[in-house]
Order: sequence, then C-alpha cells, then structure tokens
Amino acid sequence: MARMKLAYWMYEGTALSGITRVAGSMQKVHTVIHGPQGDGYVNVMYSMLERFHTIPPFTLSTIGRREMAQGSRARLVETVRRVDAQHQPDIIVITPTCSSTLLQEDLLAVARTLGKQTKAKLIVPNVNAFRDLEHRAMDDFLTQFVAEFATEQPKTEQFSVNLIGPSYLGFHQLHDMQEIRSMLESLGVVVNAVLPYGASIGTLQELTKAHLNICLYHEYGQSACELLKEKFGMDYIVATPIGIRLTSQFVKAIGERAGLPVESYIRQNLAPSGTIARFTKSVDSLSALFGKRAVVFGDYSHAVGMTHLLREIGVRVVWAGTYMKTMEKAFQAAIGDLADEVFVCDDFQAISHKIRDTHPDIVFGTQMERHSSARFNFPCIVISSPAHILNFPLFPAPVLGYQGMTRMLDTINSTIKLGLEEHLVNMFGEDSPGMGEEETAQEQVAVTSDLPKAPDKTTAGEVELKWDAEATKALKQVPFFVRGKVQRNTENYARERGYSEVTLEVIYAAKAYFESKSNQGER
Amino acid sequence: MARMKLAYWMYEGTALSGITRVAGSMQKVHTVIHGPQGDGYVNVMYSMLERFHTIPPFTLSTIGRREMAQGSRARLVETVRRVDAQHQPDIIVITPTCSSTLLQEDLLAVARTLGKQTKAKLIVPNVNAFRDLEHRAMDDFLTQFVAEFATEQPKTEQFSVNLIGPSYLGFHQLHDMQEIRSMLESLGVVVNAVLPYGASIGTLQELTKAHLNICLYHEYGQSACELLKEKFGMDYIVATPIGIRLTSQFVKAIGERAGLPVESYIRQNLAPSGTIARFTKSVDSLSALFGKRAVVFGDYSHAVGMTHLLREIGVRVVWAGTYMKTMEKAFQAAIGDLADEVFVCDDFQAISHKIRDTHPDIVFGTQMERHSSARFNFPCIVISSPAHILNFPLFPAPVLGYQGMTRMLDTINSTIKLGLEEHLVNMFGEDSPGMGEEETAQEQVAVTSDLPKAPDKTTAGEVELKWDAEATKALKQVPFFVRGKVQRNTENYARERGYSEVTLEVIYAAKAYFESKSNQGER
Amino acid sequence: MERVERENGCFHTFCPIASVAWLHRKIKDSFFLIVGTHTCAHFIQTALDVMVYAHSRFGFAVLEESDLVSASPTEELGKVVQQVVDEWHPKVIFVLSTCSVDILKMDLEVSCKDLSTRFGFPVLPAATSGIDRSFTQGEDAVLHALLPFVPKEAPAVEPVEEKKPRWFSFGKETEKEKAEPARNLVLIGAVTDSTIQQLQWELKQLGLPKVDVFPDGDIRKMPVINEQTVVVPLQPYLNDTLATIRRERGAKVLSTVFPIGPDGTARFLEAICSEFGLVTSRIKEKEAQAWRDLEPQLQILRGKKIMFLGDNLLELPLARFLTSCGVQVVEAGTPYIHSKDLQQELELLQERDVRIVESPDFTKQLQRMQEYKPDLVVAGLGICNPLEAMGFTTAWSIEFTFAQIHGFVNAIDLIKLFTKPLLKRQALMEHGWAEAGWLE
Amino acid sequence: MERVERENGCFHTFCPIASVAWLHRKIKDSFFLIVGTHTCAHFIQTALDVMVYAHSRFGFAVLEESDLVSASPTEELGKVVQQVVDEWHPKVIFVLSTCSVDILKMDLEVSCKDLSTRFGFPVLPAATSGIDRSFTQGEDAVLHALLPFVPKEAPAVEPVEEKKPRWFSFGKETEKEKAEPARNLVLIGAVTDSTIQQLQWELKQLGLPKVDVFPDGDIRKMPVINEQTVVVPLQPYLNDTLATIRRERGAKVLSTVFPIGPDGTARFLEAICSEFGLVTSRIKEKEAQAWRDLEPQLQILRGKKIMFLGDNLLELPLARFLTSCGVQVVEAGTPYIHSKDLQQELELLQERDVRIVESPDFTKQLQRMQEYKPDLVVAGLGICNPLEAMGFTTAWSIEFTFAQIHGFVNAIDLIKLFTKPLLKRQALMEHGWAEAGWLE
Repeated sequence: MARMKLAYWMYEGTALSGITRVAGSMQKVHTVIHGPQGDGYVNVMYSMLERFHTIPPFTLSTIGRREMAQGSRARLVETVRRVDAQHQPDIIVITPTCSSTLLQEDLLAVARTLGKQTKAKLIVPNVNAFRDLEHRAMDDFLTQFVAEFATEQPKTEQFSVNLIGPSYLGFHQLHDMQEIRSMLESLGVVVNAVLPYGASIGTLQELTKAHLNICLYHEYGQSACELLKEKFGMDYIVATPIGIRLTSQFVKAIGERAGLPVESYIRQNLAPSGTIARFTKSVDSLSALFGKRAVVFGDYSHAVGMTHLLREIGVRVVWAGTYMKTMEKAFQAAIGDLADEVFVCDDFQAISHKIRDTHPDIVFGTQMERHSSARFNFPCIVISSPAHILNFPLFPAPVLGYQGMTRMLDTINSTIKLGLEEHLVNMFGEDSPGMGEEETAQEQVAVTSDLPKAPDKTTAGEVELKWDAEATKALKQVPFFVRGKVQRNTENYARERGYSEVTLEVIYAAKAYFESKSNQGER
Repeated sequence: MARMKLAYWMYEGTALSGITRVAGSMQKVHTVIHGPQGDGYVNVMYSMLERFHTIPPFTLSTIGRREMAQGSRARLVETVRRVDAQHQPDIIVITPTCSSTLLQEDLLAVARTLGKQTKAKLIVPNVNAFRDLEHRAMDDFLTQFVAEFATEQPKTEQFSVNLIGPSYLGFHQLHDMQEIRSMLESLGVVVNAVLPYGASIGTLQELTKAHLNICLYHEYGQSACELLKEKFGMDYIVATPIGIRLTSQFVKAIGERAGLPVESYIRQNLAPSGTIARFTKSVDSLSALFGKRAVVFGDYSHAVGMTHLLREIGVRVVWAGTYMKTMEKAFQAAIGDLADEVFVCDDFQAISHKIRDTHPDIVFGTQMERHSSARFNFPCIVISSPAHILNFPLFPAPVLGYQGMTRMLDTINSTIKLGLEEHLVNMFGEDSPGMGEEETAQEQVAVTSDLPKAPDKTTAGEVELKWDAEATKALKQVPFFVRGKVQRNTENYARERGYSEVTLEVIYAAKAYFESKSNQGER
Repeated sequence: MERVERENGCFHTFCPIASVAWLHRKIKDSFFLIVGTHTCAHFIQTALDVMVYAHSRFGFAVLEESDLVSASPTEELGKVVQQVVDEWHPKVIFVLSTCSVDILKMDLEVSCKDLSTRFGFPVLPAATSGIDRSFTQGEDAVLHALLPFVPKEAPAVEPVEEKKPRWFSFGKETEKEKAEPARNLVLIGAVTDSTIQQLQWELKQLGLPKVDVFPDGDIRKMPVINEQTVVVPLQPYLNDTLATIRRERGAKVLSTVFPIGPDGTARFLEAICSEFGLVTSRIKEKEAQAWRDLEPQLQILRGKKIMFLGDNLLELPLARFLTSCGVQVVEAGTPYIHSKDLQQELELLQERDVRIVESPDFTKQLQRMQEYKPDLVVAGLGICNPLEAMGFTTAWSIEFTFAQIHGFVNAIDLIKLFTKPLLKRQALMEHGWAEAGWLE
Repeated sequence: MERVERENGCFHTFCPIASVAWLHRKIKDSFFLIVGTHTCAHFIQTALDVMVYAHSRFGFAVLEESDLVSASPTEELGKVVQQVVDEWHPKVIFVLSTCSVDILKMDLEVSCKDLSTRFGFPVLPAATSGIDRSFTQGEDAVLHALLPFVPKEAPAVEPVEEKKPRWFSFGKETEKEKAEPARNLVLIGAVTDSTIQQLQWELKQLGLPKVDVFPDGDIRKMPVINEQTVVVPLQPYLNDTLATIRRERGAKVLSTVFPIGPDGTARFLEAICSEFGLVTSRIKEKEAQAWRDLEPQLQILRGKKIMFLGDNLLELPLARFLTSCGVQVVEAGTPYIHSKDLQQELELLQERDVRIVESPDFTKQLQRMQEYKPDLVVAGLGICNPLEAMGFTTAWSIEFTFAQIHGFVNAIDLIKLFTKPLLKRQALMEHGWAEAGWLE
C-alpha cells in the first residue's frame, strides 16, 4: 500500500472539488461543507476562476477547536437549517472533506434525522472524501443524482441527446458545450438536457426524454450513462471530439443513431476553402509544424485528443501521457501508435525531468507542464486541467469540434517559432535586444538550462567529454533553442563509439547519424 | 516640400496595396498590375496572409529591360487580352505602381482603346500611385466604383444597411464584419450589401436599396458615402464601435434611424452577469489593470477605439497616437482628454524612442511597436495594421462590438502581469529559471535596456549622478520591470533639486513626490 | 475590551499554510514541507492561483491511508525529507502541520527532532493547522519554530580593534569596559528587505544606528535576543512568537501600535525612542510630512464608510489608520483578537467608537452591509467578485498581506490600496459605465 | 544550349532587394540603405513577413516627388546617410538602387563616391533594380560592390619569424625564397559560417589547409584575389561578380558544378583538387558515404516527378541533384540562365534529358502542370498555397535560399527540403485527411 508521498503539485483535484463541481454547477443546489475553515477555498475557485457574480452556493460548517473537542454535530445542524431557511434550495448536499473524513462522523445519520425538518432534500455524497479523487467523485456523485431522480419519460419527438459532462471549473467545458450545441444544431439534433451544468431536479427527472446520452469526457459521467442504459435502456456514447478524426467519428456516431446525413457537414468543415484545410496545407505550416517533436500530457480526454490533432497536422508526438493512472490501459489503446511512447504518471517532478530530457520543440500539457517548460525554455500550450486563470477566458474558446481545432491551430501558430523566422535564425543567429552583442542574455539562459545538468544518476565510468576548439565553435553556430539537443546527441554518439573528445568529425558524423535515422523531417 | 526620407518601417501601405485591397476583395474583378516584377508581391500578401486557396486575381504586366527600351504598351495589351480571355472577369482594373508611374504612360488611353475589344469593363484607378497612400487610394477607388455603377433602386422593405469597409488584408476586418452582422441581426436590422468584400457589379448597382450606409473605418469609405448621399440622398454614419461607449453610440445611432429599440441589447451585454462587467469589476482586474500606464498607437480608428476601451477598464493612456497624419485634427478631437497626450507621427524611430522614454506598463500598437516593445522589454498587443501573419487568425477574432471587447479583455489579461503575481514579484523578486541565482539573465537584459541610453541630446551641464551603496541596494530591490522607471524618476528628481548623489533620502523623497502626485494608483 | 463583539461565525479565510507563498521566498535556502492531505496541495495550487514561481521551494508530504494507522510518521517523513534533500539541498526544512495532522494527533515534533539529528541540519516543526488559525498566523508558527536559532549571546568573535597606537589617553577606557551590556532592538516580522531598509534608515536618523530584524533571510544570521533585548512586533499576528520570547528570553516586548500608516509609524518610533532614551521631537515633524504627502489621497478617503469583513488579522491596525485618515470605519471584523498584543490598537479604536467584531458571521455581515451602505468593503478573495456584482466596491484583503505597508515611505502604497478601488469606480463611472446602468 | 526553351514569361519572383534579409546579417557592422519608393519598403515588410529581427540593420531612403526633379541625389542622400551614421555607426553602407532609380536614371555611383569621401568610410552602390534581376541576384550586386575591398596583394606585414638561431642549414633557403608565389583558393558566396567551416574542413582533409571565402563577414578581412587565385563560386547567380573577377583580377574562375548535393559536392571538390594537384581518390568514397546517409530519403524520392516553376536561380543545380537522386525532373523553370557560369550544370541536365525553361510563362506552366501531374512543385511563396488547394504538393523555393544546402554534411538538410512535403502529405493522408477527401 502506498505511503506518504512527496508532491510538488497535484494533477487531479480532491473528492471535495469533484463534489462541489457537480453540485455547484446545478440549479437550486446548495452545498454545506463540513470541514476546517481552509476547506472553504472552493468559494475562491468559483468566484475568482469562474468570476462568479453571485455568492457561490457553498457554506462552510466549520470544524474548529471547539468542534474538535465537543463534536461538530451542533454546528452542522445549525448550518444546514440556516442554509435551508435562507437560500431555499431544492437540494442541500452535505459533504465531508479530506480532513473531516478522518473524524469518522456519520453524516448520513445526521442527514436522515435532519432531513425530516428541512424543506430541501438532503444528500450526502456516497464518496470517500479522503481517498477518492476529483473525477471518481464526480462520476459517483453524478450517478447518485441520476439514480435518485431520473424517471421514465416519453421520448421527444425529434431526435434528442443529453450532454453529460459540462461543469464549472472544467477545462474550457462551457465553451465546449456551446460549440457542441451549435454543432448539433447544424446537424438537426436537439439537446434535451445538459448535466450537471444548469441542471435542476426537473432536468434530472426528464433525462430519459432523450434518445441518446453523450458523455463528453472520458474521466467521468460514463457510470451515469451506464445506469441510464441499465435502468431505462438509453443508448450512449463516450467521446471527446478533438481533431478531425475524433470529430468525424463523433458526428458520424450521432448521425447513425439519429438517422441523419452528416457527411456534408464534415466535408464542408474540411473543404480546401475551409480554415482548417487552408492552414494545414499551407507552406507556412509545412515549414513551422511538420515533423516538429511534441510531447503531450494531460487528463485522458485532452491528451488523447491532442495527440490525434497533432498527428493530423503533421506534428510528431514523441510521447503522450496522462495523469489518469486508473485509465492507463484505455489510454494505451487510444494512443495506439500515434505517439512513439506512452507515459502514464502523476509525479510532477518525474514528468518535468522527462520533458527536460526529451528536448521537445513544443509541449502540450497542464499548467504544471507550463512551469516545467518555462524552466527549460520550451514553448508550451496548456491543454488540460489543472489550469490557470488564463484558461478561464471570457471570449468563446472551445477545444472540441472543428471550431476547437481552428482555435488550437491559431494557438499553436502563435506559440511555435514560425517557419521563415526559424530558417533565418538557423542561418544567421538570433536577434540581439541590444545592438551588436554576439550572444544575447536570452541565449545565455537557454544555454545554462540546456546544458546537461548533473544527471540524476551518474553512470559509473561515464567519460567526461572534451570539445575541441573547432567543435565548440561549430556548437556555438547552432541556434540556442536546439543547441542543447545537438550537444546531447553528439555526446551520446561520441560516448557510444568510445571517443574521448568531440571534434568536427564527430559532430558531422553524429548529425548524419541522427538526421538520416529520422524520416519525419524533424531536426 | 518633403525630400528623401529615412524610413525603417512604413505604417501605411502604398496606393497599389490600397487598389488591390479593394479590387481583390471583390467578385469577378481582376487586376493587371503594370510594373516591374517585384511589384507582384501583392500576390504573396493574399496567398500567405489571407491563405488564399485560389490564385489571387492579380496579373503582372511586367516592365523589364525590354519594356524600358521599347515601351510597355505591347506587353500590357497582351496581358489584358489574355486575362480577359482566360479569367472572364466582369471588370479588369489596370493599375500602375509607384515606379511605373514614373514612366508617365497614359494607361487611360490604352484602356479606352483596348476596352472596345474586351468583354470585361476596363477601369484605371483615378489615383496617383506614386504619391497617394493606401487609405487615400482605397477611399478614391471605392468612390470611383460607386460613381461608376450605383443606380437608383427602391428601398428594401425592412430597414437595411450597407457595410462599407470590410476588405482583405485589413486588420481583423472580416472577423469584424461577422460580428457586426450578428449584432445587426440581434437588433433586427438587415444587411443589404458589404463593400468591397464580396461585392460584384450587381452589389454596386443595388447599394441604394439600403436605408443607411455604415462606414466602419474612418480611414476610407466616407467619400463613397458622401457621394451616395449627394447623388441618392442616402444617410450615413462613420463609426468604429470599439469599447462600450463607441459601441453604445453605434447601436443607438442605428436604432434611432431604424426606429428600433436597442437599449435592451446594450443592457444585456453590459449586465453584471455578463462577461464584460464580470471582468471589469473583478478584483483581479482592479489589481492588474487599474491605473496601469498604457500607450496606444495605430491607425485612426483603432487608436481612438482602444483609447476609449482602455479608459473604460481603468487603464491610463499616457499618450495616444496615430500615423494617419492627414487626420490629425479629427484625432485630437476624438481623443479629447482620454489620453494625457496626443502624438501624431509616422516616423518609426521617433515612436520607438517615445515608447522607450515613456516606460509604459503595456503598449498597444502595430507590429512595428511590437518590435520596439520587444527591444525595450515592454508587453505589447497589436491593435492595428501593419500586422504580422499572427494577426490573420483562423478562429473568429473580432475587434468591434461587445464580442470584440471581450476578446480584447482576454488578450490584455494574458499579456499584462497578473495582479497577485505582480504583488509577489514586488515583494520578493523574480523567479529564477535556474535555482538560487540572485539575478536572472532576463533581469539583466531588462536592466541593460532599461538603463537610460545615451540621450539623443546631452543637455549641456547635465550632472552625472552617483548612487551611493545603500541607494544602489534599494534600487536593486525594485523589480526589474519598473526599475528603469524608478531610476529615471529618481534621477530627474535629484537633478532638478541639485543633488549630485542619490541617497536613500533622495529615493524616498522622490517616491513620495511621484506617487502622491498621481491619483490613479499607478506606480 | 467589553466593546468587542463576538459572533463565532464562519469566517472566510485561507488556511495558515498559505503563508508559504511569502515565507519560502523570505527564508533563503529553506524548504517548506507541508504534511497533509491531497486537499492541502490542491488548495495551494488552485486557490492561491499564484503559480508565479515555476520552482517554488515548497512541497507536500501527502498522507495516504496507510499513514493514518502508522504509529510514528518519522520513518515515512524521513523518506520524503531525503527526496527533498536530494533535489534542493536546503539549509533548513520547515515541516508544516495541517488539520489532518491535528485530527490524527500525529506527533511531528518528535519526528522532526529525530530527523534533524539524522540529517544533521534543522528540520523544524511548525504548527500551521487551520483548525483554529487564520492564514497569516502561519507566519507566527514558522517564526516560532525559528526561535531556537536566535542566539542568546552575541558571537564570541572579538571586534577588530584598531591597531594604531593612541598617543593620548584620558583614562576613560576602564569606564567603557565596565559599561552595561548594550540593549539591542529587534523588530519582528517577515517583511521585505526594502521595508527593513526603510525602518532601519528611519531609526538611524533618530539616533539608533543598529536595528536587527527577526527573521533574517539567512538562518545563520538571526539576531541576538535576551534580557537586554527590546523586541517590537511589526505584524499583529505573531502572538505565539512574542509569548515565547517573553517567557524564554526575558526580552522586553514593547507594546505599541504597529508601524502601519503615518500615525502608527510615528507612535511606533516614539515608543522605541522613548525606550532607548532618544529625542522624539523630530518624529512629529516626519509624521506631518508623511500626512502632507498623502493629502491628495486623503481627500478621497475623508468621510467615506469602510467595512472590514475580517480575514488577514491586519484589520485592527488598518482600521485605526483609516480612522486617522478621517474615514468612518463602520465595522472592523477580524478573525481573532489577541487582547494583549493588540492592546494599544484596541484602545485607539474604542476611543474612536469603531465597532469591532471578532470571528464575525458572514451571513449577518451581509445584512449589516445593506444597512451600512459602505463605500468600500475589505474582504477575502472568495467573495469580492460577488460583492462587486451586488454593487459594492471592494478591496482585496490579501493585497494587504502581499504589499509593503509598513513605515512612512510605504504609507503611500498603503493608502492607495484603499483609494484605488474608489478611484477605479469613479473612473469607470466617468468612462461609460454610468450609462451602462452600473449604479443599479 | 539549344535545348533551353525561353518563354519570356511573367515569372513570379521577389525583387533583388529582398536579399538584404540575409546579407545584413552576414556582413557585420554594415547597413543597407535602399533608395526607392514607398513600395520597396512596403514590399520588404509585408511580403517577406519576416520581421524576426526587431532591429534590422537596413532602411529605406524613400524618394519623394521633389527628388524626382533633383539634379543629383547626393545632397539628400547625404542627409539620410548622416542619420544612419548617427544611429548605427556602421563600418560600411551599401546603397541599393531600385526600379525607380533605374527608371529615373539617377546616378548613385557618383553620389556614393562623394559620400565615401565625405564620411570617410565606404558607401558602396549596388545595382539591385528589379527591372531585370531575380531576387538572389541582389547578392551578386552586393558582392560586386565589395570587390574593391578585396586586396590584390597579401598584407605587407612580415610573418613573425622564429628568432631561435638555427644550428643547421642545408642551403635550401634560397630556393624557398625564389618559389612561385603560392596559389590561393577563394570560394565565393554569402553562405553561413557553419557552411564555410564544413567546406574548409573537407578541403583540409583533402590536403588544402587554407581556404578563403569571399565575402568574409568582416569587411577588413576580405581575401586576396589576383592572378594567382583560383576562384570557385558557391552560388549560381554571382555572374557579375565572377565576370569582374575574371576581367579585373585575372583570377582563374573554376568552372564546375556547384557543391549542392553529394554529387555536386564531389565534383566541386574534385575540380579543386585537380586544380591544386591533390589526390582525389578519397572523394568518391566520401560521396558514396554521403549517399548512403541519404538512403532513407532517397527511397522516398526515387521515381517521383518534380517540377520547378522558377524563382531563386538555384533551380539548375537543384534539378541536377534531384536527377542524381533518381527523380524525374519534369521541368526546370528558372528566371535566367548564365550559360557560361552554369555550363557544367546545363550539360549534366541535358545529358539527363531535363526540360529547361528560361523565364517561364506561369499561365503555360499551370497548363503543363496538369499534364505532368508532378508529385512535387517547387514554387515561389505567392503561389504555393493556391497550388496546395488545387491538390499539388509544393515546396517553398525561398526555403532553399534560407537553408544551408552546400556540401556533404548539409546534404541531409537539402534532401529533406524535398522529402518533407512528400512525407507530410503521406502523414496527413494516414492521419485523417484521406477520409476528409483530400485527394479530390
């Protein structure tokens, strides 16, 4: 069994964040958080990241020194009653937190007694708040809601779907929801309900009116779909449409079930006159993107989706990884041979070091990988939670569907070095911010951080390599953003062949070796 | 009269670029460019920046050594005939370029003779291709088209407008067009025609069906509106709706003429629950934006609009400028007291130096100011032509209307230093890319470029100021992105008061002096 | 104290571990290891949303289920510390406890002692559980943990003597040798180097050339504190640290107001000067000058109504400063009041009839807010945006923690934290938002 | 030469002034001043869309109407040069003429001579009018302008003699003194330092330790060129420069193919070695190794049909290299062919039955493209994207100018410029675009 673990940053949130994402996204649902005052930080996430204009629907039932000594029941009862009277919600969720779980109090018993007196229905999430992580908690809690409220209903006349997934604090999820809505509208499909975003008891009750459930993110929601299938025979798909293939599959899967033609929608979006084809085919993108070495890391859905998308625009994925360790097998299968390597891991430091050693041209990761990339001077695009406030934009910014792809192409274009620019830098070196300096400070930073660090483990007997004067001069002619890689490749080549000194001969031979090995045009 | 002038970069394009922007944006209009082969670069602008998927409708009638010696008429006639036969356009525009104008050939005479044989109508722009600049040429050429083709037509039943302005190679103009279309749709106003984008002879003929002409950019199009007013009595407005005030005015002006209620549209977009109010009111924006010192530079419309927008979110505009020297008076009037100073200038170097000396927190300018800002380490957002390929995005990116404002807020947010981040850096210094270095290389760059350069003119008798050890230590404690400003302010303060050495006393007094002067919360 | 109300409310404040955000930058070559749950780590990375430092010198020893039943955490903690040492080579590690540690009654003190011995450098436990502490009190816990590194005696190094032979002697040297050991002054609080430099400069001008500050950024350079020491706190939330200094070092803890605002700074300097027998007359003059420098800002504040919801424990000194500015502080809510250490602040506020609410109830405050109609509400991060949408103008209480607000020189920065939101509202009303119906 | 077709077409190529993009980086401490119209400046900044160097050491002397009637441009140009000197302190200024200068028959030569005298450093006129030159020929003009700075004699500085007295003498010293002045080798072309280093390394291994290159980045270090010099061009478009070297220096200009591709590089090295009497046997072996390194790329290219529309004047050497790769070059369009300097390339291409079209007509090429159905079209920036949309796969001719393609070591970079678009198409077809109907 795992024991105490060193962590710098976390990837998945806690069960508490999962529960409050579900409950907080719904209508007339108020959550009473039973925990120490610090656990009230979920309020901050809603009011800062989502820029809530109302007070977030979370009330803390504080466990302080007194509650530790005398028990917290009184405080909890008082808080729930007050919330019931003041906010008049349909549902009050009473949730423990990581630390209050350790008190091993029977919240369900409290709810059972108290529920008789409150107007609101009281729900205690069937979740282990200490052990479970965010997505597991969301999956379980959504299922609990559906089990509690869904009822048999007649189907809508027109083919309709439920969108399962969109919620506050997700990665661009509300933007995605708009994009999927507009996509479905183009296809002639009606959206019956969205869950949990904006859902009320009524929404839950009427879920079964739809013909199909669409679970938009693989991390959670599938259990609820499974339940709706078992209990009400509802069909469902689980799909995150990122890039052209997954979007086509998504559209076709819906079209098939709806009996609607979707080919023209797909063709129209991928036509030579369309933005996606125009960009993908452009010589600019050939020059700037093709064969570039990327790494991809994130949650399951976004890492899989981005890996697809990158291959579709000619970018090589050196490795693709996810922190969703429970989904490792599915991830392996989904990536297939789209990436040279699959890397499932949730240790920030290990991922950071792997990025450093890979020396990618661009990183697609979470906010944490943005840190690592900044440290090692690689360009980075955030494609998954955990994210920064900058990934809670105001202007529509979908990730899914054709519009999501279009937006991502812009983002990549403005992050990676442009083709002609790169050529010129390759040819004649960087621009200096001052005038006439031979090496810029930016380069110096890069050189410092590029140069191989003291390796984690020094291989016994590894020879310290010398670079002769000519070779050093040649290395300096390499632009700073690839110099580190060239140095490492050359040294590896030299060591493997027993050279003790790097000369021009070694550099040139190493270049021929590494370049001719690769058939993808990357450096 | 002006003589030979040193220029590093240009702001406005040439008459040729103006003519090809108008003609190239229209349907079934082909342009024959009468000039040396280098003038064929307009093709590159269309195919690279606009990522054209068809061959741009421009054919060069090359003036080479032979044409110089024997006259270029034969070549021109052959080219026009070939274009007429091959492309079968409705209109062939025959345009000279800067240099071919110097040959003083009578293109009109050629067109008159040749026009009898071609199926296409031949038009020679009534423009001085050597002297006129892009916007003037566009204004004249649009007017020429309108004068040539517009005819009296019955008005549309529903209130309708023409949008004058949108064209290829404009700054986000096609995105703007979509945004204005959707805005007008929300208001219940019909778009009768757009000019020049997508216009054909038919469009020109039917312009007069509309009730109102909307000239979207002040730089060009007004003369055509004026002509339509004189000749057909059509009402018009000239307005670039950027920011909340100009957008309100725009919407109200249309509402008044259309007799439609528009208040609810405005209210809805500015409601506390809306994205614009949520962002503007957020404490994050208070902390990151309020009182920050910006400079604004661009064409007339975008510089005026951005200055409005910035004041509406609490940013101070230290100076606002435009390169549209012919519009200086109107610019002064439009800026009013929104900026501390107005700066009309088209000398890249002068603008660059002014930015350096202003030490702004953020720069809003053209691609040229982006260069200057990079050189001096200021964050910069491009808000006007001339622009780089990155300002030809694929995903909708309007500048106008409420959506344009929303997008701009995201852009500002991701460009400027965030509030909490800035506080922490103020308190405890920058993060080092390596570990434990006291000063990062980035800082060193900033210090180098921040430190007052050898002034352009050394004031006679200016005292070289010494900084004592304590004062130097205090200066080092100032974060690098304001250190230059603090140093300059302190030294100015010291010089004015006759100190020969900067001590802690001087630093503290200078701080009190500069900070208390300002009532805007800026540093 | 009878006029302090207590509501025992559910106040909104961050957990004390949030203090690592500034402490890990302040104490050089340190590492902060927070022993807690997944939530602690998630809180730091999302709620603070700081993420400005790609490589922060802090991390989490995340408790797993197996740890809950473990007899002693020493072994597991030792492994984690080993990893930290390998990566960072810190000179000191602070082991911060959290609610879970508290609930589980884990004994980190003993573990830390063992680990210090094993690793040969200080591994210091700090009690930062959020069960009953507000976020700034994390600083108190860390300073308290550092006290053992504060020497009781000056280092035995001989001062370098001038070797020049003196050609005269007035026979006073014996007197000197017999002089009383000099009293030293130590200011307490993790403030920035720049703030320290300013306060030292002020005191030097008043005749006190040597002023120490605890903590120094370098753990090897902590100032001497003993019976000869006069200790003056810079922050109002260092109660445990001060209590221990009183008790264990016998130092004199000067009870004064805090050097926040020109009025506070003047009283603070006066108290020190009096203690050291220095002339205080120049202070008044300096205070007057400081107020004059603030005049444009004061014109904005005078007569305004300001309410503190209570968050960072700086509320009482800030409220006192505001009353001196001519502001009507309609309510000074604060999570906790240490009546001894805040005695002078309390007295001043009570003289000025300010309503003080300890551990306020947010729901009730919301109601009172409707009555007060304050011009400005100082509130925690979590509720500012909704309050703004409700039409209130707010200041962000965490900004006061992350800004330099001590002393005369910084008074302008301090006052602007209050005027800025007011000016912003005014500016926005003048620039389009009045027409947009913002007042409604 | 009879098999070269000429269409006198309207080819698409950049103006020669575009060459400043690389020249201003190559020649250190230089400044390039382009005398022309507003269009020249607009062209450089928008068409190249480079803008990578915030501070490029080039600028424009923009002609105003008054300049058109001016008798001599010297005075006005002098003012502009003064501004450049004040800002940049260059060691050399190149004054580039343009179409307008050509049309107006302005005499910049005389003005430059006057200004060189006045400013005391070289102000050199370069004929870069686009009236009848392609964009790479801008380099020829600038190199030509630099020729006066190429010394005819080695500097008179005595080599530092060893002062150690010799204890032996075999009486051969007189022989040495009477030896023929050594012949020197100068490679010509503005290539990168890295390319120079590679070529020098190759030649050193073959027994030629000293290889000079013109231009050097430093104007004060240009190599000696005189009757003893063997000059070998690296670029096919340096015709004026070579003609002048032949005429004025009496140097031997070696006619060989260009060191582009393993085949070209081998022939280039063989020609030089033969000229200097060195053994050439090792070259074949090196060439074979270079081809082996390219094998994975060659597998992609063999049997493919490639068409050059004509743009950068590198077309003939590139086409020759491709034929050696087993490619069927269906058409080698090129703006201009200097039959003397390209003699060997032409011969090889004609042996291999490659259709060569000088100054091709783009409209006709579009029609021929439909017939050829080429796998790859090498075209100018302005038409690649539309051709791609039409279903052709394209390579960007300007990339060959902005990449390092000379010699054995760079052969891999060169060949990838051709395989990359093919591989991209294949990769995209495998990853979703076939289903998207891309072939249609």
